[in-house]
Amino acid sequence: ACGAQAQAETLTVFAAGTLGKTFTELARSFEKDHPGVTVQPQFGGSVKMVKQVTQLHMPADVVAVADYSVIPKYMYAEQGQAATADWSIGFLRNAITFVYTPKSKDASKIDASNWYKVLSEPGVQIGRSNPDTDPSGYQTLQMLDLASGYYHDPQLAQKVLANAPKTNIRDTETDLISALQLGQIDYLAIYRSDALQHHLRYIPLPPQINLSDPKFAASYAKAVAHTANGSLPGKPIVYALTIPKGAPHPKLAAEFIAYLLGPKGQALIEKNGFAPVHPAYAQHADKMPEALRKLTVPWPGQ
Amino acid sequence: MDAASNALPKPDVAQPLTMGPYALALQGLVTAVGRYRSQPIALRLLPGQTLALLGGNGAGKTTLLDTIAGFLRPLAGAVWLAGRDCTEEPPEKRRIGYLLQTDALFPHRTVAENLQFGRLAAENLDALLDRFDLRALALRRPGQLSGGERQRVALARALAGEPDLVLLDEPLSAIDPATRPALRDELARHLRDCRAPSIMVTHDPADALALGQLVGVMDAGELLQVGPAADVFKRPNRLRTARLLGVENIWPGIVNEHPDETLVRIGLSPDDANCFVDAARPHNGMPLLAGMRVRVCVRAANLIAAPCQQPPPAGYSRLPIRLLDAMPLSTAIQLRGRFGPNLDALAYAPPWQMRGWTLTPDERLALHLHAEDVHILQDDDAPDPAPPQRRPAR
Amino acid sequence: MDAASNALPKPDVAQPLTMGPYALALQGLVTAVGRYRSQPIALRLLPGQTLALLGGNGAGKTTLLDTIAGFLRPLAGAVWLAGRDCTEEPPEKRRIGYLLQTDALFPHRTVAENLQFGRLAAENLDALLDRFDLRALALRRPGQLSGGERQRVALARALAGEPDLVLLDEPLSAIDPATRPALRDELARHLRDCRAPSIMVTHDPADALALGQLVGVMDAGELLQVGPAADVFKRPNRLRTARLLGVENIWPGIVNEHPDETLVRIGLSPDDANCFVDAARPHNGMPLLAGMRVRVCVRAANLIAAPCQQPPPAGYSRLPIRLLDAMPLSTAIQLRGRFGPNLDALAYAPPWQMRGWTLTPDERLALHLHAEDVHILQDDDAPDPAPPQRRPAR
Amino acid sequence: MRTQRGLMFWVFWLAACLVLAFITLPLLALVLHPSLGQLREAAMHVGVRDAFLVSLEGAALSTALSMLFGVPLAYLLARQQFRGKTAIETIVDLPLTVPHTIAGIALLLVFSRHGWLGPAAAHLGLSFWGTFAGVVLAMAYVGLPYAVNAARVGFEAVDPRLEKAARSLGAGPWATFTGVSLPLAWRGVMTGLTLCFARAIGEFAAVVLLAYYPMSAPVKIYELFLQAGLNQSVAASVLFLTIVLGLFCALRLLAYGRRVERVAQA
Amino acid sequence: MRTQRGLMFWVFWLAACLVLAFITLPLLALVLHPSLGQLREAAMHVGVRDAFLVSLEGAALSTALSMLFGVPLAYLLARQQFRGKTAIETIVDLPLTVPHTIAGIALLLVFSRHGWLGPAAAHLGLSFWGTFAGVVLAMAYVGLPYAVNAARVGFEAVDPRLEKAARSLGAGPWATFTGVSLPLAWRGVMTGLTLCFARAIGEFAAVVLLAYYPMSAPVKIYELFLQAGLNQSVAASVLFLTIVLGLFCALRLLAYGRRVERVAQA
Ligand SMILES: Nc1ncnc2c1ncn2[C@@H]1O[C@H](COP(=O)(O)OP(=O)(O)OP(=O)(O)O)[C@@H](O)[C@H]1O
Ligand SMILES: Nc1ncnc2c1ncn2[C@@H]1O[C@H](COP(=O)(O)OP(=O)(O)OP(=O)(O)O)[C@@H](O)[C@H]1O
Ligand SMILES: [Mg+2]
Ligand SMILES: [Mg+2]
Repeated sequence: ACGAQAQAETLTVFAAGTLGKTFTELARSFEKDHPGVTVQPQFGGSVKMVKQVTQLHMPADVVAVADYSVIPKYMYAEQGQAATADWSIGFLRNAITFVYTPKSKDASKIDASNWYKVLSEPGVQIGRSNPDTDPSGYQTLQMLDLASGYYHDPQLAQKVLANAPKTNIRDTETDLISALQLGQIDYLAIYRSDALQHHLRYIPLPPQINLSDPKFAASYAKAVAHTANGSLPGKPIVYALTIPKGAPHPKLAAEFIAYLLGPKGQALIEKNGFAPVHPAYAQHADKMPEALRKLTVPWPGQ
Repeated sequence: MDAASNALPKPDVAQPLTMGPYALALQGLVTAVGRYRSQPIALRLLPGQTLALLGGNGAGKTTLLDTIAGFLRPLAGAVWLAGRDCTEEPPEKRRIGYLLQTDALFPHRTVAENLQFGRLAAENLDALLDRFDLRALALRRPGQLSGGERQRVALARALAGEPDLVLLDEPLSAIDPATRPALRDELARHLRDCRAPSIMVTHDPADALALGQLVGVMDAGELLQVGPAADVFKRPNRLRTARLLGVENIWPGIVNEHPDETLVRIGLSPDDANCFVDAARPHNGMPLLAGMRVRVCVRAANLIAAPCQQPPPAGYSRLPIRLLDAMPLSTAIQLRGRFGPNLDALAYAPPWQMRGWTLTPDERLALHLHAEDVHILQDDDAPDPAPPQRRPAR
Repeated sequence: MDAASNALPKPDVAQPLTMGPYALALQGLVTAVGRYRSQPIALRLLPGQTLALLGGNGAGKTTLLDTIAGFLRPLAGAVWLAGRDCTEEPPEKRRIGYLLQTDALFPHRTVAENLQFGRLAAENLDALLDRFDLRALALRRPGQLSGGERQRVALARALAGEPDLVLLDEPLSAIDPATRPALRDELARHLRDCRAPSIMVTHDPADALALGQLVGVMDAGELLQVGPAADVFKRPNRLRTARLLGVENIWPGIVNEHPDETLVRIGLSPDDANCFVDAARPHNGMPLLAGMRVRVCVRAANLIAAPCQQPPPAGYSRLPIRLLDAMPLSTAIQLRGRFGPNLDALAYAPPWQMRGWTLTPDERLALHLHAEDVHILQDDDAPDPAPPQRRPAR
Repeated sequence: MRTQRGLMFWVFWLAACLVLAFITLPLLALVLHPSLGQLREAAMHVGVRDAFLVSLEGAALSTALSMLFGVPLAYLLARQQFRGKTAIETIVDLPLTVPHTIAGIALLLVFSRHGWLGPAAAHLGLSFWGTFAGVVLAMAYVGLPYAVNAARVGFEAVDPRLEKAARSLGAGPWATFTGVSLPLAWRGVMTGLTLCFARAIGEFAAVVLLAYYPMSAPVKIYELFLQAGLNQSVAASVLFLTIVLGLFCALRLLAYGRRVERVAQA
Repeated sequence: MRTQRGLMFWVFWLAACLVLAFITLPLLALVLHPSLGQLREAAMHVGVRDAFLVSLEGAALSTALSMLFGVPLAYLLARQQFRGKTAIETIVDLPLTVPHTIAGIALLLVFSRHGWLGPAAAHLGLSFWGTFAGVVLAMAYVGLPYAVNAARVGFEAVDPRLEKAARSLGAGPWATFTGVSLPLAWRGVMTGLTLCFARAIGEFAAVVLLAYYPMSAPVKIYELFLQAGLNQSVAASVLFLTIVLGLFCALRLLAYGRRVERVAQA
């Protein structure tokens, strides 16, 4: 937190839409502790934010995405394309769930035990995001695949998805919150953090299926989502971030990440409904800045 | 042989309306558009009769035609057409042939298609084209016609299909003088052949006289006078009418003495005994008492230029003038002279009369004037009205 | 007293140009707009001279003025103004007062502001307002003026600021007949007072005669004739000119015999020995040989109606006619008669001449015609040209 | 008028060229970006072709509907004088001002399942959520102001005297409208149609809120960007632009081909 | 003209009312959605106010620039006849057709750090990435066609004879333009300005790609939606709409207040 205070600097953070509230609050708090620094977080779908860096060459200091596999997939070096990042940090966990409102069909009788029956009933409208482009989209598919096994109902995923036709798909699940609140859809597959931040009711799904716990990584991996990008095996939902290679302020970016991984950041993460990853997981720790390396542990299982 | 010989006695506009033999009757019609309001207008036309309507810009002529045609709702009064009250009928029910102030040909249709529009679709196109001599133009668009040709087509459209009434709004304006006489003759022929009555608006007194059996004069929303053409031109009933009819000489005068039973003498200058005119009596029922202030209206064409010494023939008064200038016009030579205290006289002399008579400025001449050609009006109007402001600010 | 007394001898349009005393000179000017192309036009005007330009719709008059004013680039030729060649000058450098075909007052500016625009800003506004009698209107917008008032303002704007040339495009059209004479007089006064030469386009031969010392006649892009007003009206050089000048009677004829050295006799009907007119010689240098086919042009005003038996005075020919109709116009009585095989004659008789003379249709009359008033043209034009198609299809 | 090659002329042309460069350069960059192979690939992509079809059909239908209902309003605004006219004019312009996402939300408020009109529409078997009908609805909403305004200008330019002439020739109001007013306002109506079509076919935000599927072209192009990358999506949009431009030119020809004066001539 | 209350009149009014209802209902639903408390809250939010300011300033500046450069082009299109005019007209209409995200990408291709003109602009100290300049650039791009087209209609309605009169009275081309053409085309120019402003202030997709920061109102409304949910974002947009509508009415008054004829009268 020194050196950078001498002159005004602007830190650009690209983050997944679900991190909107958390990172905005974090930014304000970071600015308070670092006078002269302005943090400008920009939010959008995870893949969109990454592609803005890799393909539109927008300058960004920190990129934070809702699925840790997005960074290796799009940002690490790949068939001739130059790498835009070569390390990442998994810094928080989230869980997939369904949100609903009191107006939703059968909202009064749904609970953690019968949810898949309610969601399978004809006439229920379920919203989800595009599995071809959005992490929460394929994570929903993986979760339903896991649930089929967990509840011993091989038809479960199929029946629930029958209520989530293409018409109810959007780029990101947050686009559907307005549709849910206006009663167009009854249930929406979304992250638990969003449910808490938007004050929506949600179904507490068991950790065996909600992709929240790295403990179950092995069983998660058995679930498959079939997308236009191939079949994706399930992974725990771990948000990851990195500093792109062309970042204008790599030093300040590292400070920001350290701040996020520090006590103030962790408090904010918990307050907004996420589960912290403490200490954070590191991928290619050797390539990351010194200051961050000591805050992380190697990624379990990698 | 009087051009107005087949004209009606002047319709008494006040008496209650009975349709009688009339093909068009307007009963106390009050027209209005924007902030303009007309006086109540009464008018009756026999089948085949043509009324030429004269009047200044903004007098309300187009508004009157629009009201008769059903485009404007009258504030009061009724329009009777071919025996029925059609005040409430929409325009397309009225069977009126209307030539608008511009020719209003449909630019996207050929001449033939223009002539087959609406109720004319039932007409025999060939017959129409022949009747109006338009066969050569049938396939052209209005944009490909000359002004005169356009006007001919518009005329054909207004007269075709045996309408119950023909309305023509300035059919000859915007036509150049080379085309104009032929078109006027053609129009006269068609109006003669037409069974329906017609109203023709014009700014040109010559057109009015040539084409109208009746002449009406409008000003500022008021139908000042209607009557047989020659009557109206000879005896305008008001000073405004006289001005609109283009009377060239309007002098102030005082009724002097009575030379005899059939004549009345009007002094044009109080102190000059030489400066008077005699007018025929009786005079439109006007009581001409000695000392009364009047206006004397004389057309320039009725003033005969004569050498100063030559005595006037019997029945003629003599006005001694000092010549201001002489100007050859195409139909006559225009002489302008001054007499009495400060009065100007305008006279038209036929060119052959002036042959071999060299006029010099300030030369003394006499103008001879027959008592029948003197028209006396009451001096009721404002002495010299400033041109009224006609277009209200928008 | 000839209205054209201060007119020039007709400029020889072919001879090479020297500016000399002329204030305006056009040298072989070829104007063009759209698909229209004029013939080369040559013209010279002395300071203070007014040229009245007559011509049919689409003749190219406005195009000519636009080219002189610098809005159109001529295809060839030069415009000399006040001693300098200004063919390449932009309009704002030319110091031309231009009254456009519409009045073109700036609708967003008051009358006073209209009169202070551009180079007029340097003028004394008060003097201007007084000179054109516009003080009462100074603060009004053009939308609040009557047509006549608007035209007065436009005239003031064109004449103010001592321009080197005044161009007036139909300054009196669209003015109603009640306002027109006054405005014409005013215009005449201002043109007289004006040091600059002026060109005035008009459709009305009366305006041309009243206002122009010189008269020019244009048709279909060609300046057919330019000359002193009376000359042009008396001796149009072509049939098209005669038609555009409103010559009422144009008869085909054959040069017959030569009664004497000063007269030539033209037969109007080959077999009727009674049907001829005598014309004065020499005749514009035209070789009038026996047997030649010619056209005889006679103005209606020059035909004197006479009883059938009355012998013509010396120097007059006599045309026996059968009366078709008689119609009172405002300035004369129009007589239409037929003679010979199938020729129509139109004559204007002063109303006082017809007094007490009752005419009946088919009555036999004679028309007397002075040899000086007969104008003979070569029969070179097409016999009866259809009105040319003036506006090309767009 | 004489072409005055004065200083102003050049200054104006300079400004004009700057504007044209500003408009053209980004599009040129766009067009030059993809390789021919990528263009071919995009053209062969079934999803892309389907999306184009949805966009073209949706825009055509929404434009047709906008014209059907908007032209009468345009005619009334051009011809009738009444109180509250300015209010109506402002209302017509409203969709121009609303940010597009907000327009989408507003449409949802009214046309969603539980919205003001949603249930009634559902009774008629009409749903606007994730359907072609939804695409059309959103497109019509953003395109209507253009349709109304341009058609209105067209009608205002038709000389009322021509309508009078038609009426007095015995044509009723309806025959006059179809036989005279509409053909003469053709250019304005077609301009309105073109603008409405252009606006409808380019709309993303309002459409995506109601209907992500069936995918219209802008949605597909965006999805391609996320899924396959910039090159593919730019290739698709260049393709799309080309098609739309072709249509645009065709519409322009239709609009301006029939150059007839709309004013009675003196 | 006589107000003919025929069948057609009623059918037309019916269609017109449907259109008006279609436009108004969603906006009404939007306005009625938030509570007064939410509106107050949105109004007090500093970020919201800042974003409104950015939007208003950005739209004002981009509109001013569009007019500055677009009006000369409009005047040339209205007055000059030249070959390739139709091509230029089509070019001007292009930004209408391009999907907005694509427009943003196209602008990036040219004006980003590594784009065609980005480095040159950077030399001049101008950057369009995440700056107010970027907001203005994107707004100008989408708003220009409106500015040019409406202003052009305005100039076309000015009688060229009035310009001739001014020239022959000694006013040069420049004085004629500012003293006659421009005041008389006022209404068209102001309409162009209004439309351009409206379009600019509502733009999201193109703006957000160039400049997420400084946040303009549509971006802020989006962000509010992400962070605080539908209610706050709708409240903010209702507030925004109200302000824009006020401005819109003011512009309309300016445009139509000065009703002067633009044609020389006979
Ligand atoms: N549509 C309109 N709205 C408002 N006022 C109008 C309208 N049309 C005409 N007027 C006004 O009504 C009055 C009568 O106009 P009208 O057209 O009947 O005159 P006119 O006698 O035909 O004149 P002109 O000889 O110029 O054709 C004028 O004062 C005119 O300004
Ligand atoms: N802007 C233009 N574009 C193309 N053709 C034109 C244009 N202006 C005039 N013309 C054509 O040029 C010819 C001459 O037109 P001009 O206006 O000079 O005639 P004019 O003698 O003034 O006629 P009018 O008496 O009707 O005013 C006509 O054939 C006309 O159609
Ligand atoms: Mg009229
Ligand atoms: Mg002209």
